[in-house]
Amino acid sequence: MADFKDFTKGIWSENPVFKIVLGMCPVLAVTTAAENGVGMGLATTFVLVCSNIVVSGVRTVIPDKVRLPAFIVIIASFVTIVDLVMNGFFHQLHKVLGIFIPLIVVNCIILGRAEAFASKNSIASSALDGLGMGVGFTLSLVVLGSIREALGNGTIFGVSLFGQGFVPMLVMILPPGAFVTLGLLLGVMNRIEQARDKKP
Amino acid sequence: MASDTIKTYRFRGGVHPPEEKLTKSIPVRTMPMPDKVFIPLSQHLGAPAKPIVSPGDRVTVGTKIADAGGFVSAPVHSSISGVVKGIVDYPHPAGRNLPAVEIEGDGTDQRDGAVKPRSNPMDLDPGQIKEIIREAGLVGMGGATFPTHVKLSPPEGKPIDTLIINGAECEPYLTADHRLMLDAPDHIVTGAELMGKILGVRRIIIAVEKNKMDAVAALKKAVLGGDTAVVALAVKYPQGAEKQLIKALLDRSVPSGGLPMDVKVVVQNVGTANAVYEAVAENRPLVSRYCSVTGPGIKNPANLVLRIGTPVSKVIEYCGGLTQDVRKVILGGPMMGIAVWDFSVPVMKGTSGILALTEEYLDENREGPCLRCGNCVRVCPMGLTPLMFARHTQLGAFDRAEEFNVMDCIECGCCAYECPAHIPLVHLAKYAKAEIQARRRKAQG
Amino acid sequence: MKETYILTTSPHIHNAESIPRVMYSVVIALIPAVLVSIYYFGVSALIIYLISIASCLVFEAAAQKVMGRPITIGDGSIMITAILLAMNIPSTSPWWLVVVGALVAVVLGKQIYGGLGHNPFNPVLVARILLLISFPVQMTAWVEPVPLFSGVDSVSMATPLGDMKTTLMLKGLIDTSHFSYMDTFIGFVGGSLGETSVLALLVGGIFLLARRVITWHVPATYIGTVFALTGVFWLIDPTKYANPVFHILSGGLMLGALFMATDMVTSPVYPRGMLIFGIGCGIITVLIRLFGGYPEGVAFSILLMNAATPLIDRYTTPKKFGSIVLDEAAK
Amino acid sequence: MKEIARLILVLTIICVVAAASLSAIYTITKEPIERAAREEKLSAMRKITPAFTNEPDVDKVTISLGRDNKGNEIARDYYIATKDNAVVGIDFETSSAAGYGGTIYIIVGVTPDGMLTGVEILKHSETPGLGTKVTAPAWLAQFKNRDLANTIWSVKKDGGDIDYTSGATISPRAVVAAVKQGLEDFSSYREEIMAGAQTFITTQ
Repeated sequence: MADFKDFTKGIWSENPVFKIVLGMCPVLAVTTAAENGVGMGLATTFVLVCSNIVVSGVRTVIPDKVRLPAFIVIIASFVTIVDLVMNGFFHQLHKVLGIFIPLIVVNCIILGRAEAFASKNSIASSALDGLGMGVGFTLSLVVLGSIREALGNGTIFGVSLFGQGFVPMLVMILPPGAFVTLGLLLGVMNRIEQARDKKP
Repeated sequence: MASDTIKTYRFRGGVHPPEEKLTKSIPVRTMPMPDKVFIPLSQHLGAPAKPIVSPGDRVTVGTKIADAGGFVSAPVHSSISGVVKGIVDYPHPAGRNLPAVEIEGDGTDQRDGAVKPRSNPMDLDPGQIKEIIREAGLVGMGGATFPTHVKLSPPEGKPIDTLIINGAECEPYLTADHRLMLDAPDHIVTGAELMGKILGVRRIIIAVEKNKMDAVAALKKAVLGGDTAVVALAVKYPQGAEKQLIKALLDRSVPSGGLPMDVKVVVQNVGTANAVYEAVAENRPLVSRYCSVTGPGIKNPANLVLRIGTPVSKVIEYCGGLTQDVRKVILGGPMMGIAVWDFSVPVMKGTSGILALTEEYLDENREGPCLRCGNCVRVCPMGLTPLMFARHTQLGAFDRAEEFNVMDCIECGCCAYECPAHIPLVHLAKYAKAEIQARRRKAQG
Repeated sequence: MKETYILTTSPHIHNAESIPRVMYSVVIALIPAVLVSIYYFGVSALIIYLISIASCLVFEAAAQKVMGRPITIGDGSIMITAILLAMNIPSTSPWWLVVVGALVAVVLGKQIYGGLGHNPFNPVLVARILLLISFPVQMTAWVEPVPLFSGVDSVSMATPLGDMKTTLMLKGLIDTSHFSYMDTFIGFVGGSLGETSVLALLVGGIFLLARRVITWHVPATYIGTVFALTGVFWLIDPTKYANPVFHILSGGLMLGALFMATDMVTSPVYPRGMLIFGIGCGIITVLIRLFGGYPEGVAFSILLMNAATPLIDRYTTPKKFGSIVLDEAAK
Repeated sequence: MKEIARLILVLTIICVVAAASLSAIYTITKEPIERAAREEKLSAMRKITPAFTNEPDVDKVTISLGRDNKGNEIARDYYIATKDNAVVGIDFETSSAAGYGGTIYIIVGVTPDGMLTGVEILKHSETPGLGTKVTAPAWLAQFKNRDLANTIWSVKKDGGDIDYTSGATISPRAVVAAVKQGLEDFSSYREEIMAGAQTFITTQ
């Protein structure tokens, strides 16, 4: 049965970015600003929830041998839908996220959850799992994007943080900054886990 | 062949530690007979000797008290006259207790009645000489303690064309070989010729480092002719290591994993040559040896003739004891010797020196991270990469350490001597070698 | 007599070398260049050195504390990092630029990987590149050197390499006629603090060679390759490519070749590997200088070759004794 | 055989369902997408042109600027902005491949006399924070009221009139060169363009 844990695990204990380390392509590429992280995260969440629901719904009728092609068709359809809808109704955001929207198709998180969770669990659980994973993914992107935007551009969600004297550290919004920030966040995350494991 | 026509070559690597030959001008004294000796049954590479005496047996100097425990083994003789007290587990330089024959001296220094000098040793045939050497319990006296007769028995199809007598004494501090070469050059030359006869070689090279030109002169005087040459070598550690010595004298490289006989050479220490003379000409088994008792921590450094089995504590006592700040006592030289903490360990056939080092020589707790400076690679006479096998050994990856040829390491200590990070490279090499050998044995079942 | 005796394996003696001795040798070797830079760039240079040293020490100690390692700020390695970092930035740098650089060098460049001996990249160059990308304006705000106490205000000025690149871009030709070889040799030229005086750097480099802290392999092949390659291009078209002497004297080549490409931790261990490393650095430097977007390529080239170091080491491991038998006995 | 048939059937159904839903979504979003794209361009035009009342992206004059080195015709659309039966401005797109991160696409607005009314960057891949300074409204504003005659068309570092942010010279150079080229093209074909523009006034 659906369990609240299916939702919460995606946020910390099985966080798709910092724990499972999946979908690194969008994580590294789009997090130049917090806003981009929100957009990419929500788009991914939408696809995740939808594909999880559908995959879970059809899991009993799909033969094992065509499992993967079937999942990919389902996922690709939802991604295309997101692409079209975003392009039509959120044009500015679509311009920024550009190439990464179609790339959600190959984001391993989506296929990973379809394969590892939705194809084995009930529709309700799968929906919660997709939502949890999506939220975890979104939060990770926002954290990463906020740090990079703050240091690299002096703003968060476009709001200036430090005033005139601040000289932004450009490298943070360039590709190397993505790797460095992700690495440091992973280190911090592991450190917290270690400290936690020691306590009890 | 005149000695100065021999060309010498360079071997790769090596270091120049300070020579510190404190005792080089001190003539040898004979230490008075100790009242008790503990003669270990394992004083050589190979199988331990088997005791052939029982408690209460009377022995004289030179009485055989244990017989060879196999082909690669050597008999052991009593170094004093007295009564066998028993076969006891006794501290051994290897770091644990091992069987030793305890003999209580009677103070008479009585010699074995059967021991009579031979008038014409060179007339014996090679087989006889080799048998005498075996019976006399001779082992390599440079420190490696490989049974001499085994080294003098190359297998069929391994012809030998050169015998090298090693008087390099490249270890800092040690002067026992130096004094021996000054005291008994003619014995060394005769001993070398006897061994040459066994091996059927015409060419004999006696090699001495250039810092002992007086010994070179003495040896040259003693050489009467024939194809025996005395060569002065550059001063560089480890000039006296077999493979490096062969490279320096003959420009031949002993193949990896091979022995000197693979390049038609046998190497023997000057002390061994002297012992061969004593065994064959004077019919005296190996019961005593030259030994340097030296180092900043010894009150009265000296070169001594010591009886095998004398506890080191007695020797130190005889030399005035240790100074206040001694922190390390070593059997052998500072580069390859073994540190001991229990001074009751006995002097053995391979004990070329007793060295006491003080506080300032300590190298404790200074280990740092490897800087990859490459000094260890530069000085390694075996062309190895100590930093690599050390790293893999630290990580427990012994198969990787083996790929970096740790098994070729001769443990000369050059790398650890030079390492600015003070990484115990030799220790790690020894550890890896032991571990790899244990695994090989396991794999063989 | 002490009750305890030490039982360690042989060897029982050690030469006088130690990590601090090696490190402080490098520090001593850097002193001439430091003095020259203070003379030409004045008090602001001195302040940059002091900020750099202070912040590097603080970050090193803090990082080691946080990561639970022994604090080893006394071993001298951090002093090298601090001085070289200051040498790699212009004299006009604001204080925060130095602090950010120190943070990057010490934490991102060194401690993250496990501290001294474990960093794959030269920490100072990691910092230099990160600063250059992040703060291109501040990192290229070079001023004309003004000898100390001369009372003249310094004016901004491009480096010889930057000047050449701009001229080439605008006019399609280069112009090195106003370039004084002697000025560059002694350090009377625009540039980062420590890279300008070829003479002072050479003095330090020779000291390190004599002390056997570095070997000739990397500097000789590096500078030699730059000389040869730029020479070839110069012979092809002297109106577009500057002559090799200009290339050797200008930019950070001397500083890089003598003090940063020779960093033992991040360069190959074996002599054959060092030769490859030096040649690689030289080729990349020339390519960037002549065809790249940046006027100078020393830092990039050394970092790129740092990345190749493990591979170079693997293929240049020396042959062990007895593995090649080439002598009469074997025949 | 039976199994294969089942596999084919399942996949077919999934694909059909997917295709059907996609075409439905496509139909729904087609119009908003087009509107958004057009709106984007129009909003740029509004920024760089005096107020107009027509639809300049419809009222356009296409001029052939010759052939490129592959022999293909280069055509450029000149969008005519009108108000009260008068041409208030002409917009056109231009580009420079000399940007630091690739081609910079620019839209330029001029008066019928060839004086700049504004410049906007449409698309670029310059270094964020450095080359991207060329998209800053303050920087772009300096182009207003310049023409070929009253301005030396290069950045100040190269002896021209155009300010630039110190540290970044490549992107401003590219923009300046593209704008200058656009102005030159406009002045060469001005007669033709203005002739075409008249048609939009008279037809209204």
